[in-house]
Amino acid sequence: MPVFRARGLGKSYPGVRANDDVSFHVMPGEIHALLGENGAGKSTLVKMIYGLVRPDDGQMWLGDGAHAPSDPRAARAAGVAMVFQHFSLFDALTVAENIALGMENPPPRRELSARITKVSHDFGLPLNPARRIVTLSAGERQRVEIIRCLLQNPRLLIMDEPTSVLTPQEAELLFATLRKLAAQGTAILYISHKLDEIRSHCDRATILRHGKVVDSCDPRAHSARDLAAMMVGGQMRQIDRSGRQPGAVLLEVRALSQPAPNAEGTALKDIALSLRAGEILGIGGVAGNGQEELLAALSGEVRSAPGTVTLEGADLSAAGPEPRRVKGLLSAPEDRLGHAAVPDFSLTENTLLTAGSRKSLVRGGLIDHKAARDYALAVIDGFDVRTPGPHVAARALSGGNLQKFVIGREVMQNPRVLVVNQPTWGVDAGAAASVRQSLLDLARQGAGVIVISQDLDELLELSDRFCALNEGRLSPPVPTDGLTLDRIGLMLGGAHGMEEAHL
Amino acid sequence: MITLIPRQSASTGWQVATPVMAVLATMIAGGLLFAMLGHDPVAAIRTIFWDPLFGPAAGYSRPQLLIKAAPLILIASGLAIGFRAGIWNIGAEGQYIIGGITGAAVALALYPLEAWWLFPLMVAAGLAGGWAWGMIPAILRNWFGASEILVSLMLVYVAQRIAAWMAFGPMRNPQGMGFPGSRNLQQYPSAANPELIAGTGAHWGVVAAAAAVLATWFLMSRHIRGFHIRAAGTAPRAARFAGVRPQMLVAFCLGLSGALAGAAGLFEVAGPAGQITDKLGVGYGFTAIIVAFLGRLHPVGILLAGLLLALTYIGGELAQLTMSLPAATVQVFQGMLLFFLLGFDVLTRYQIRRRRTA
Amino acid sequence: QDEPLKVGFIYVGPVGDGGWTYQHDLARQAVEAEFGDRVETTFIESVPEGADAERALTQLALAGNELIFATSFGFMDPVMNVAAKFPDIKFEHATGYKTAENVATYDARFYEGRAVIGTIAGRMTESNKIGYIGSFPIPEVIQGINSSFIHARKVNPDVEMRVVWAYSWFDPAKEAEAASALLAEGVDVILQHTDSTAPLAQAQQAGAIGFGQASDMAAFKPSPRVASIIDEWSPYYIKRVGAVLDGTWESGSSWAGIGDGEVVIGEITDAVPAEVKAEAEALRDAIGAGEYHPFTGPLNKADGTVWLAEGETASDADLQSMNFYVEGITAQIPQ
Amino acid sequence: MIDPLSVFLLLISASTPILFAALGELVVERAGVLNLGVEGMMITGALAGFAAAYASGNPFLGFLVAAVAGAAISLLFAALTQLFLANQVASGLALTLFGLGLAAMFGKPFEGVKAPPMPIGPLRINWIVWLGLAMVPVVWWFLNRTRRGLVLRGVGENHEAAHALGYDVRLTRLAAIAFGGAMAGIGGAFISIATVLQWTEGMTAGAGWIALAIVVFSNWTAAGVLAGAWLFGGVTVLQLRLQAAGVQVPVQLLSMAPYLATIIVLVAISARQKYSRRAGAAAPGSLGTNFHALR
Ligand SMILES: Nc1ncnc2c1ncn2[C@@H]1O[C@H](COP(=O)(O)OP(=O)(O)OP(=O)(O)O)[C@@H](O)[C@H]1O
Ligand SMILES: Nc1ncnc2c1ncn2[C@@H]1O[C@H](COP(=O)(O)OP(=O)(O)OP(=O)(O)O)[C@@H](O)[C@H]1O
Ligand SMILES: [Mg+2]
Ligand SMILES: [Mg+2]
Repeated sequence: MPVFRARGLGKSYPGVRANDDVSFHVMPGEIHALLGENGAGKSTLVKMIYGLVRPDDGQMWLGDGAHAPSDPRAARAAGVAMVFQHFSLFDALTVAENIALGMENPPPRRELSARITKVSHDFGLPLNPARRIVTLSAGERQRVEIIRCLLQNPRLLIMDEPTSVLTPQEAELLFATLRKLAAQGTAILYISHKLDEIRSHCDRATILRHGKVVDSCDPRAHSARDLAAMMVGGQMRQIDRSGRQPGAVLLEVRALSQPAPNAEGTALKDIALSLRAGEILGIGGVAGNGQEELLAALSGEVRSAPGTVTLEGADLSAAGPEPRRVKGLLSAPEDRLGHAAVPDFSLTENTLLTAGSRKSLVRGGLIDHKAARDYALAVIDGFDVRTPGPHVAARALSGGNLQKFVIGREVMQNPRVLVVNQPTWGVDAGAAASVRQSLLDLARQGAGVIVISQDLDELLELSDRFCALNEGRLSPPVPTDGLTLDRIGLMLGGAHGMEEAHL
Repeated sequence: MITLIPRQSASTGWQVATPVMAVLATMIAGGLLFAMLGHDPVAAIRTIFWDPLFGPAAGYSRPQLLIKAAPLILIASGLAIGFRAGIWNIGAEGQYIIGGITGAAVALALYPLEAWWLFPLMVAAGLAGGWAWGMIPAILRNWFGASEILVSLMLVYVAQRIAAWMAFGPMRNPQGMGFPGSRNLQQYPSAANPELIAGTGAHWGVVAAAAAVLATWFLMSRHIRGFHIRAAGTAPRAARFAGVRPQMLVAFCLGLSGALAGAAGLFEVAGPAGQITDKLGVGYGFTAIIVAFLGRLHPVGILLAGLLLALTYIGGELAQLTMSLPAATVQVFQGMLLFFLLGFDVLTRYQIRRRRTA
Repeated sequence: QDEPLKVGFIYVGPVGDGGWTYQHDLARQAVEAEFGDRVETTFIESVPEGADAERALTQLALAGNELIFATSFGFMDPVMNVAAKFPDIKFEHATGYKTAENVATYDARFYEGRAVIGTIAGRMTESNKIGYIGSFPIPEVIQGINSSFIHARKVNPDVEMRVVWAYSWFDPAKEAEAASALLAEGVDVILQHTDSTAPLAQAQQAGAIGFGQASDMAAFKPSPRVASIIDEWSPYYIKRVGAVLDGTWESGSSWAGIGDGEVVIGEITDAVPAEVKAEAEALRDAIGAGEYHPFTGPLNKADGTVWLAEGETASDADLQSMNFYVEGITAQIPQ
Repeated sequence: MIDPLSVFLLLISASTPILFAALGELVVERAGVLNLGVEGMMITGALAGFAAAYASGNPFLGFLVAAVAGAAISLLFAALTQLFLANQVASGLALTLFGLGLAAMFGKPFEGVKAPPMPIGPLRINWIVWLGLAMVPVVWWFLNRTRRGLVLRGVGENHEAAHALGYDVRLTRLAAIAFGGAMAGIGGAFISIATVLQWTEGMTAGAGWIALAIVVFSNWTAAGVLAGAWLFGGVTVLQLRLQAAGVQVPVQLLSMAPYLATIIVLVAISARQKYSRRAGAAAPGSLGTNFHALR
């Protein structure tokens, strides 16, 4: 008798069929994975179960009864709890207040605090109910979300990418918790892109592609590569790594230390690296270990002590982004909408964000709109950006296409050094392959490239040398030739006490 | 039920259509209000919106539109730049007052010296005074993170009291029989800001307002700094990535809008108002905020909105004169105009769809 | 039949201010009542002093008004400017000091009325402390403070005067605070030269008394408002409109008082003992008849220097630039 | 010399209008909405309350009507910002303008008449003053000790998260805005019914703007609002009190003092938040931003 069943669920957004005829079920005590590419419709599906989105068609059942929650509170009352993909916490409120907000009938304050303390200790996730969320680390915040669910004794617990922000130790702890819960009969619906994690911990997997269920399997019986193939629905394209010659040193970073920019940020500690012409340096590590801060220090958004960043002998530590670009140090941040591009601006205008001086789109402060449009067209052509034209607002592009535009905008400026963070994050396989190829081509032409990524496969595929970033410290580089994924994992573990590196 | 769906990019058609719709809706709603108060709605609307332009005394009131609109446009041009960048200077009234005081101070200190350079020097002093008053919230925001909205607003009250103090104390006209108020600068040729061509209403402030419209249009649509300002308003991180320093931007926007407001104050004190009194601030700084929004923060829009609001002021006076409508009419009108524009604005950013009831 | 004479008014406040502008508008209505069809009046209210005043005046001129009353001191320069452009139109400017061929000025001797209510105040106070809420430290207001103090002292040598400046002609909340500050200081009679009823409301709650200012403020009768000093512009307005109708209008400066009915003492209520009332009315009549001048020597300035010798009366020029307190007021005039 | 108790008694009355308005705005801002229309709502309350008190002869009924009228006009702002997603700064300014004009227009028939006297409460202090003081702990209790208060703070702190947890952001904000309007209405009516006893145009004379400043000054706490209102009222009252006592004070400079004091405290609070990590977050996280959910 399944805890939860769905039949024929469908949901459309303007221009997208996010879910189409989705049917599946979850048994009691089962940890059930939902797999799929970005945009496959996983979050939409679970939001319908949680009452946040109303399905256009189809039915759901929870236990014996029909399940059609009008809002999340109704879903909670019916026994569904959910941890969101993006934190849904209230920074200025305390742990106890956050938890009370996630419960239908919270007990009185004192009793709630006592229960939080008790339950969090029982599950090995200790929390102080009086702390404010701002003061917590990412892992601790995740605990708050989880305890919030656990206190409701849910029949069905939904977790949307809960481990993306966790350290491996924290992730292990989470799985131990989920096991305990499953043993008590709770059904768990688990979304993650980390295939190894799913293979070792989940009992079943339902695979979505373009909003439809394409397969259902026992993840333990398949390799990560098989699972990926099922998600993508085909084989990955072959990457050409040939023809690169390491040349002279272009970029030198020495003794770079920066305080954390805010309560959630990470401090950079004594970073050193050097990058040669024609070389790709990969930097791996779990999100939130200083990746954004490192990119900001290299792009010039954050300035550093004299002598810490030099490009071809010129000290750029005190220079802002624009002078660095003039010298040839370019970058592409991870967050496409709002950081690498202005969502409300057209693609033409978005070229002005970084290409003004190198492409002579701006001369003496004056904007040459025609040149900007031509450059936008060139990027659209050169990188196969699928869009009606350069007048379209950046936010109207799909994730993959905008990413191609952003990378293309930098690559076509012929940088001396390009620093990219998460170049293929949220990008489907085809687009990811073309982005990676463009980085390899750039290196072949003699530029230096730094790729910051959480995707070890990507790093192995692209980089000549590899470093790990952990809590703001960068390990010494290791050549990637002949390295296997396992060896890198061990190397990282040895260097930084990580038990496991993941895909 | 209806539901709003965000547009992929703001609709240009609606951007032009909504202000027109707002004006029409204001006329209709205003007409109903007048009918309620027992006036002839058609006549009232005609008096307010038509007569100042084409009525019997239009020869006089048309130039007056310029005089009334000039400070509004000058101030709003500066404010709009800050608003575009997400920097909320709502204390332009204070900057206007201080600019008037510093500008007039130069003239009063040098009285009765006659020299061609006196007026330019006053303009510089007016700009500087407004700039300095605008820099106070800028510095407090940059150094301490204090909200520029409230600091600039509080400084309006301080400026008003400084104006009263000046009018009763240091700047009081020694030949004024003990009455408050400075010398009248209109009667001090080197310091006066008179009509440049008789019968046009155009004084240096009008020239400056026209220049400000052109300059801000150029800045916002042709210059990279304007691009950075717009970027900072909608995506601050992207602007920083492009090389914008947020603190510099705060200082630039508050300083610039302060300077323009200060200049407006000086032109007014040296021209139409003539003297420093405790009632130096007559609300141009606040009305300019409405002008900026009504003009969609666009220089050309601001030009039209400034003229439109000037029209409601002058038309309102005419309506008092010929129809005995109360003075509050103008306020109600301006409030309604803004309400309707803000309400209709939803059409430029969202598509309206009928929702199937679930 | 003749076209009616068009008469225009510009007001600095709203006609609903219940004070200064309200009284001018009552006088405008009195003009209409007096001349009926022979005149037609219009007004523009809430005109800020400065540039807007000049435009409003011009609008009135262009609209065919042949006589225009500008009812605030701040309209002085705009009136002069507009009058120069319209030599055929006659202008009347209240409380100013600049005249021209077609510009006359007019004002009222409020200090005469203040002498009367000062007398009542001096008699009525039990704490011997009188409070005075001043608007701005300008000659007109200082005349009023001195006049009321002199006459309060005259009937009650122990009287002290406490002055609070509100720096506003009309700010109810501020005036209320000023009144309560005075009341807390032990004052039991409040005089005001600001236009709202807030001080009366405060006086009522504290069991003190006060006086109507500008308008009668009859709503607060019989107490706390025991009398009032009313700006009564209708005699002057009727006279001047009549002069234009007759063709006898001439420029000039009018400064009339109780005798001409421009300053009126509103009904003295029964809250005031009959003998005090009689004394006040006698003073009023003496001033009205020109038998007595409120500023009659011997009077010293606050710094002890002699101002008026025994029997000497103050000149109008002296009064119009008065910037000192008389002896006995211990405070200083803020500069 | 001036006895402090009398100054204190003066200032609690003097600060009552801004205390009401600021407490209301506090709740509005805690829900994540910045309503700059306080002045417009206060003047509406001043007129409506006065009219009702005058017509009925019952001042308390006046306050009730003022609350309803303040709430009613605030719904214009609510409709613009919550339904049509209009800019909050502009909508608030429009509300102020509109309220001032409308009140002036409809107030004509009530000029020159007097409101019924307010019964005096304990310690010779007006009942409404006591009510205002009582509202401080009530608002504190509501915000910090009730479920609805918690939801309201959640909505103001992070509207996306509140929506994801199933709370109705729009409804919560509508309610908060209406409450803010009602409180501002009462504050305005205090001026017309309890302080001046008459209706005159523009009688709130900028009190609404002060109330807005006090909310920031308070660091978004009810106790802070009380402190701010008292400080503001206190500086004003003390200045007048010193004058009344015949002490020579630089009136012009002192009249700026409340505004300068507000700026200084604002800076001190902001600086503490900026430079000290442990200090609590200042403004509600979603303050001034509109929320739009697709379902
Ligand atoms: N509110 C929305 N409005 C319009 N389109 C939406 C909305 N939410 C989701 N979509 C679209 O629906 C599709 C499915 O999105 P969904 O968030 O469910 O994907 P997902 O599988 O969770 O992806 P990810 O792995 O990135 O979390 C995508 O094309 C997405 O762009
Ligand atoms: N939040 C949203 N609001 C409105 N439209 C959206 C939203 N998210 C996505 N879309 C639209 O949905 C479509 C699909 O977006 P999505 O990012 O899922 O693309 P995708 O299928 O993953 O493509 P790609 O492979 O290029 O990433 C796009 O056209 C986009 O405009
Ligand atoms: Mg998702
Ligand atoms: Mg995608």
